[in-house]
Amino acid sequence: MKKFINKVDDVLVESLSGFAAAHSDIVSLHLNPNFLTRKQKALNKVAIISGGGSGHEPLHAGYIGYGMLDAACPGHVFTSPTPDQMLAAAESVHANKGVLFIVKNYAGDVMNFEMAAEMLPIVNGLHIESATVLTSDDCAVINSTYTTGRRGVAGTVIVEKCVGSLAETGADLQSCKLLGDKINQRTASMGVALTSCTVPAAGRPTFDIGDNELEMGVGIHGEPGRKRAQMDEADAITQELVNAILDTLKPVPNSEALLLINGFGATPLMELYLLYNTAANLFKQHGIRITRSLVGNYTTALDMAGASVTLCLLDDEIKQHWDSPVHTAALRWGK
Amino acid sequence: MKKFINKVDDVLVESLSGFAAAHSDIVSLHLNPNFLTRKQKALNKVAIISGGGSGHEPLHAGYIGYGMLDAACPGHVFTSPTPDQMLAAAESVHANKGVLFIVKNYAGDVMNFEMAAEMLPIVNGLHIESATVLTSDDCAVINSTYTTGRRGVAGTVIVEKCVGSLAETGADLQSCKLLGDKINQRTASMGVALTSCTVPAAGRPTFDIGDNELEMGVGIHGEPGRKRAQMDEADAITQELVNAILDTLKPVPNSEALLLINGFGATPLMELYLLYNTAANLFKQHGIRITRSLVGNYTTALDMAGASVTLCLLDDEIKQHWDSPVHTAALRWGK
Amino acid sequence: MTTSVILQSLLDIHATILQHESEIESLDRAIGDGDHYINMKRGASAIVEMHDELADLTPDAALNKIGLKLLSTIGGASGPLLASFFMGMAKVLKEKGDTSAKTYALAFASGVDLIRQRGKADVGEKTMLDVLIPVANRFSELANANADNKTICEALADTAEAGMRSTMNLIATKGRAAGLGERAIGHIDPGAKSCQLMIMTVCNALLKHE
Amino acid sequence: MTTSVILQSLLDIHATILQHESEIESLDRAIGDGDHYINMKRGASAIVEMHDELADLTPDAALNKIGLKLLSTIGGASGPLLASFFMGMAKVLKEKGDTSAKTYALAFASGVDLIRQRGKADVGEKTMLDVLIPVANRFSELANANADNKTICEALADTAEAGMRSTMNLIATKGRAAGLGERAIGHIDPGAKSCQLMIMTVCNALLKHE
Ligand SMILES: Nc1ncnc2c1ncn2[C@@H]1O[C@H](COP(=O)(O)OP(=O)(O)O)[C@@H](O)[C@H]1O
Ligand SMILES: Nc1ncnc2c1ncn2[C@@H]1O[C@H](COP(=O)(O)OP(=O)(O)O)[C@@H](O)[C@H]1O
Ligand SMILES: [Mg+2]
Ligand SMILES: [Mg+2]
Ligand SMILES: [Mg+2]
Ligand SMILES: [Mg+2]
Repeated sequence: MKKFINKVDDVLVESLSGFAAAHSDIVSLHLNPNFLTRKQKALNKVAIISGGGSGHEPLHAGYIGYGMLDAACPGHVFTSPTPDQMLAAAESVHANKGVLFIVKNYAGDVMNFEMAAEMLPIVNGLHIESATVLTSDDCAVINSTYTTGRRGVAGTVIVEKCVGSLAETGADLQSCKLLGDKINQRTASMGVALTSCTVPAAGRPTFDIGDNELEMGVGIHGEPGRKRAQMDEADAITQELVNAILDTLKPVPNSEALLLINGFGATPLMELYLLYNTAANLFKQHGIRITRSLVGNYTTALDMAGASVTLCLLDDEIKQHWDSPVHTAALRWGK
Repeated sequence: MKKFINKVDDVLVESLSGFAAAHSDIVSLHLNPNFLTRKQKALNKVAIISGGGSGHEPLHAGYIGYGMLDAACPGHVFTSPTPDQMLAAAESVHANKGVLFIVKNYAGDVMNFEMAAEMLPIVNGLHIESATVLTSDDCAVINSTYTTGRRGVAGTVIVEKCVGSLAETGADLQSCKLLGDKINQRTASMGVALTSCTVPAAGRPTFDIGDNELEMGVGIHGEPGRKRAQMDEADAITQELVNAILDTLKPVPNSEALLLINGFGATPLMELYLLYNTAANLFKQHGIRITRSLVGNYTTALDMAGASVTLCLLDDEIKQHWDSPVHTAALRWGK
Repeated sequence: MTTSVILQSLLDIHATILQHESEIESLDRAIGDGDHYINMKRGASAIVEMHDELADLTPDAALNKIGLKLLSTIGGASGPLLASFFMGMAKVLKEKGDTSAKTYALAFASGVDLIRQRGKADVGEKTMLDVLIPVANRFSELANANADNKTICEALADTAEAGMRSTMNLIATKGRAAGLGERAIGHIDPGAKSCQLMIMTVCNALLKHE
Repeated sequence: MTTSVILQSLLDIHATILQHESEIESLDRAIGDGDHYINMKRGASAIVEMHDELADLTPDAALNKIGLKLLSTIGGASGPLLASFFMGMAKVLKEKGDTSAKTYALAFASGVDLIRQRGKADVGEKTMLDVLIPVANRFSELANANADNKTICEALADTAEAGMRSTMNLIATKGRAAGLGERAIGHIDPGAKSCQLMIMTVCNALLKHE
């Protein structure tokens, strides 16, 4: 393992400290328990809190700021945060309109956020009200009501952006949750890995993969996906990702959509733009109009080489909230 | 080599096409010769044109837009563009106030841009006037007037941002050149690689490096640096990078500075922020006040794992132009 | 069990986890995200560090404190589940106020039940519950039949082992491996393995005490 | 040399470059950025593709067109330098209007001079000029002494080889390897190697023609 780290146990706090220092105009870092908030507490709005295991940077701390999150709770690498973090964050950022947790659908994240929600304290004589949006856009996983279900991956960024925008208008908790759920249902992602990632504390790659192999449908923690396959041309790989998404969303012809090409951490922009080119053309062939785009490392898996394709079917409400101003470390426009 | 590509010969155009499609609100792509311009031609200002070998994305095309570049000329991977590209770009974006070329100091880039400048045509009875800023911030290389001299690396982004800002005010060609030269003199960078990059057309890593080695002072094309050394803790590595920069810039105590931690392509944000943390602390110990920061993949070397530290000594003029609005694919704020 | 026996067991568990690093880690690398060993180690170390402040507490108070500590230390899926287990045990011990095998069987069952509720899972879903539920059931049976400690310890260690092995040929429907479908078959569930190891360790320790 | 001999030489050069892929590539990987082979191949292929449109031109017009094509095809450091070489040759051939060895020696020298001006470099800086300048000098000497073609070809191939080898023990002061300091020692300059190969190829072709 070759990484820019000192002691394995200090990686998280050193990295968070660097993040907070580099973006001290936007965020504040709180340690023990660990959470990050906006520099300026927002008032009179639903507080939007997300969190999850670290290693997916800029998710989630990079999305704290005007128009997006109020706080983020970073767990250890690939390990969901613990309820005390969410409690402390909620107490710090809630502004009497309730707290919305945006949680990627993993057993660990779901349970830790759930326990936090159950433990939310009474403030000003009122229990801090909360609701939760579970993101589950990874269509590599076959869905079922009897199982843990689909994993939340890069589509989470779209949910956080748009729900954050709606909260900024003063909308109530229930409306924010409804928008989040709607976007989640209209969003599907599918990823592919060319290499494994290496968790610092483990010190070696999470999975072995041959020089001529790829992992189709991989998760953002290096979880095995749909299948191990032979390395192929970008067009063929993208076709498979796009097909999985089309099978899931079944968009009607002429649908308008946002296309997100997300790098997993070690894949350069040059390749991500090439994937964008291929994916956009394939979706166009299926009558989909791509009117919004995002290409880059937005939901990563440490140093994994690979990428995911995310399609979000737009409507006027989602478009409005995607386009609205946002001012965070990792997404910034219109302000 | 595992990359998201189709045919090796098509990588560049497919990637550029994806870039242009994803950012069609900001840029236009022209092929044969290849160059990119702003979607909306800017009037009454010095036209700022940069370019260089591809593989450093988002440099330079990602910096086209309001407040930064007017056009960029992408060469083949790691190969400087050819004069016909610069000529076509200059003819397309010049607005009667001359053209400023921002060129990274490599023999190839210097000569190709030089020939382009010599060949600039006569428009409206006047030769299109031009000037050139050569960036040479890589302090891994010992400087000398008898040699090719220092390489231009990540500091180029700071030059492009600030000169682009000045040009937007209607400043003349000479003033833009002077600001660029000044920033270049006040900027030093030093990089370290943990792995090699792989040029698609070559199909294998540019250099061999052991599992426990690093290349100190590496260039952004994987050129060998100051020395091959044993892998070490992030603090020790950063100390060496910071020392090289301090030796070069010799900043007076209490200097104000911009600190840029630049990833080479395969190093995740988590590690870059950890490096930021260490570097900022070390500079602080030397009495330097870091008041501006940038952390991310801004001047990459394909899929190389590694990073560079850049320090730019600020003054009021540079600060003003760094803070001013910019609206490009890769840098966006204030607008 | 007195608090000091509980604490000794937890020291033993810590040692066992560390001994089985590569085994636990490879299981989670195969069908999870590779962090289960790190999570368990972090939790166990935190408890070892609390040793002195726990020593003077009653068993129920100690177990409750351990649960809260695990809740804020482990994270992931195993964190809230193991925390719930200890808090569930503590609740029954506090209510009953005695340290008989029957009470411990009841407490164990109560801990497992909280895991079941929190994880919305049951036997056959390829999780730690494939170890814990059979062990809880066997424990109740034997305690109700007034079996001696030796019999109980041996039986529970065997039941845990069998439960752990049973996960090998299951498809996962809960937890991270639920995404894998058929590909999860042939691998033991990491959480089942670590629970089996913990149960085995405690049983061995108690057997030695006999 | 007639245009058809020039074109044949360029076909030969294209073949030579392709044959020496791994050698040229490893040299630029060692002390450059690894693209010199790709650059040379791209340039040579572009000229091969122009074959038909060049065939009817005079030698000077053909060389000038080749120079312009290389200028817009190769890029990097070698692109403008090699382009300058061909344009410099073309200029003298056009002025002189004959195809004697003396004229070609003058044309060669003029091409090399443009490289020297464009690259601001000279002998001893570990570049292609360590091949080209000695070859240009030797060519002038021999042509002025009215040496026969065979003598000239053999001598130039040898001089090129010696020049190429001389770069081995130099520190680079121009081009990409200038950043390496002492570490460049022990490696032959890639541009020197490809120039030596090209000169050798043309000399061999002309020798066969004899
Ligand atoms: N819903 C659930 N119910 C019971 N146990 C579960 C559940 N989800 C996961 N587990 C257990 O948790 C273990 C994984 O723990 P760990 O690796 O620490 O967390 P994570 O899966 O979040 O990385 C699994 O092997 C499984 O035994
Ligand atoms: N200033 C110069 N003068 C003469 N030759 C040079 C100069 N700079 C570089 N070269 C030659 O160019 C060669 C490198 O060419 P190439 O690899 O195609 O371009 P780049 O260095 O831009 O990648 C070097 O090996 C050297 O022979
Ligand atoms: Mg985990
Ligand atoms: Mg090059
Ligand atoms: Mg795990
Ligand atoms: Mg080269």
